[in-house]
Amino acid sequence: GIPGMQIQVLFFASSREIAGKDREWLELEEGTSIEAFVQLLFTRYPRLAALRDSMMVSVNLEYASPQSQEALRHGDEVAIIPPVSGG
Amino acid sequence: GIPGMQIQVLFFASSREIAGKDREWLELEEGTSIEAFVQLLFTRYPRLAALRDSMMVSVNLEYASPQSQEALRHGDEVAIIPPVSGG
Amino acid sequence: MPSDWVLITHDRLESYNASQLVYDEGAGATSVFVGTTRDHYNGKKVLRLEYEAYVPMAEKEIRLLCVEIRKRWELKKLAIGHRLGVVPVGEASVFIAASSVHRTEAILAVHFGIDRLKARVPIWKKEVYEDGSTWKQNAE
Amino acid sequence: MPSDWVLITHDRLESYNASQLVYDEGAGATSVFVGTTRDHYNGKKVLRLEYEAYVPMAEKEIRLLCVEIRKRWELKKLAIGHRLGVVPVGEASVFIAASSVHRTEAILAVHFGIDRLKARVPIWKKEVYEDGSTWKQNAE
Repeated sequence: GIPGMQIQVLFFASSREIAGKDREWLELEEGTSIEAFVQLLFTRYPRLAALRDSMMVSVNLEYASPQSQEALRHGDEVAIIPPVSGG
Repeated sequence: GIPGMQIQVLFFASSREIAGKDREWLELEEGTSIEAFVQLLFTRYPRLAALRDSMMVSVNLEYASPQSQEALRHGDEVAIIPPVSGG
Repeated sequence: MPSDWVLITHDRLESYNASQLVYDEGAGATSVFVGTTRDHYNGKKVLRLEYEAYVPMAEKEIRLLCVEIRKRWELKKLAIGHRLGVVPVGEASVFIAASSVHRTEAILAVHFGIDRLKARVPIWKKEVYEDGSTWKQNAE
Repeated sequence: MPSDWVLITHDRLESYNASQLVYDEGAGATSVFVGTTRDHYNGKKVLRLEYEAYVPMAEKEIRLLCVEIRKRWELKKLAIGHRLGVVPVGEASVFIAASSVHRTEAILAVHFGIDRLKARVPIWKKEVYEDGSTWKQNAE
């Protein structure tokens, strides 16, 4: 088969409630982009797509666009960041 | 003689140190303007004139220009207000 | 570069004296902003707020914010605290404090700081009403 | 019109908790500015500051300032305190505190308030150095 990589995804706030969990490990094809990964999450958790236009993601604690074509790497920690409301 | 009026003048900060007192009553001709009163103080306390371009005055707790032609009235409380530095 | 005081905690922020945290003999000005849970949001009675954070990233973003603030304004000391978990009405969820020689730097630094914190730091607030709850989105 | 807390005093301002003075259940934001005696002015070591005021006019001007602030920004509570007499290094000479529903009002009100207080209120500060003293003029 195609060599895989493990990605940890973290869910917060509304995305956590939609996913019903705060984190999970997913196995992806090598070279999967951030955008493709986010699309995969929308397929896995259809109600997440409601956040499509307002959410950000982070990769290893750095903000990234959910439309980024950058490839994820084995062991990356990706977080779904709904609109923040600290303060 | 010309009917007089009593004016109380208050000195603060540098003007107090120049006058050597914090207040005094002065007798003036009826109808004396604020500007004429200030000129009289400059004659009485020549070193006060150093504040000419930076000072304000107040009449009964209201700011006024030292060049005001408004007439003072018997019993008025006039204060010499050097540049303020509160805070 | 002086070190900044940064804390993300489940404890009450009232335990900290924000002004004292940024005390400096060379400072003539101290500015403090405190955000508290108010009793109404959008006309509805609020019971409490619940905060959660992506803690390591929130700490990193607050540290970056401190660096950004210090690039813009010459400060003596800077302190930022954010509470997580349940914050009842009247209690503080966040504070930012800064001290500087003159007043303008501390005041502008705190104003910029709270605006940026609300825009960027991955922390979320759930408003809990008598009849339900909702995740807030900063928009002010 | 809610009443404002105004105080001109020879006592230490540290006896007052500025944030608490403007506490309001309906406020989500509290902004506080504190001016303190710093250890150097114009490169000279300062021993202390000495403040004097034209007290009845200073009180009147601070009350007018409160009215002006409330015309510009919707606030919950507003408090202004100024100390007179000797203020040693590290101690507070002035504070302004405001609370509001949202943050911008309280922050801008306090900023405007301290600027206007320094420009208008008849209070004077003498800086006492090791080798003399001088009356300060606000210019910042």
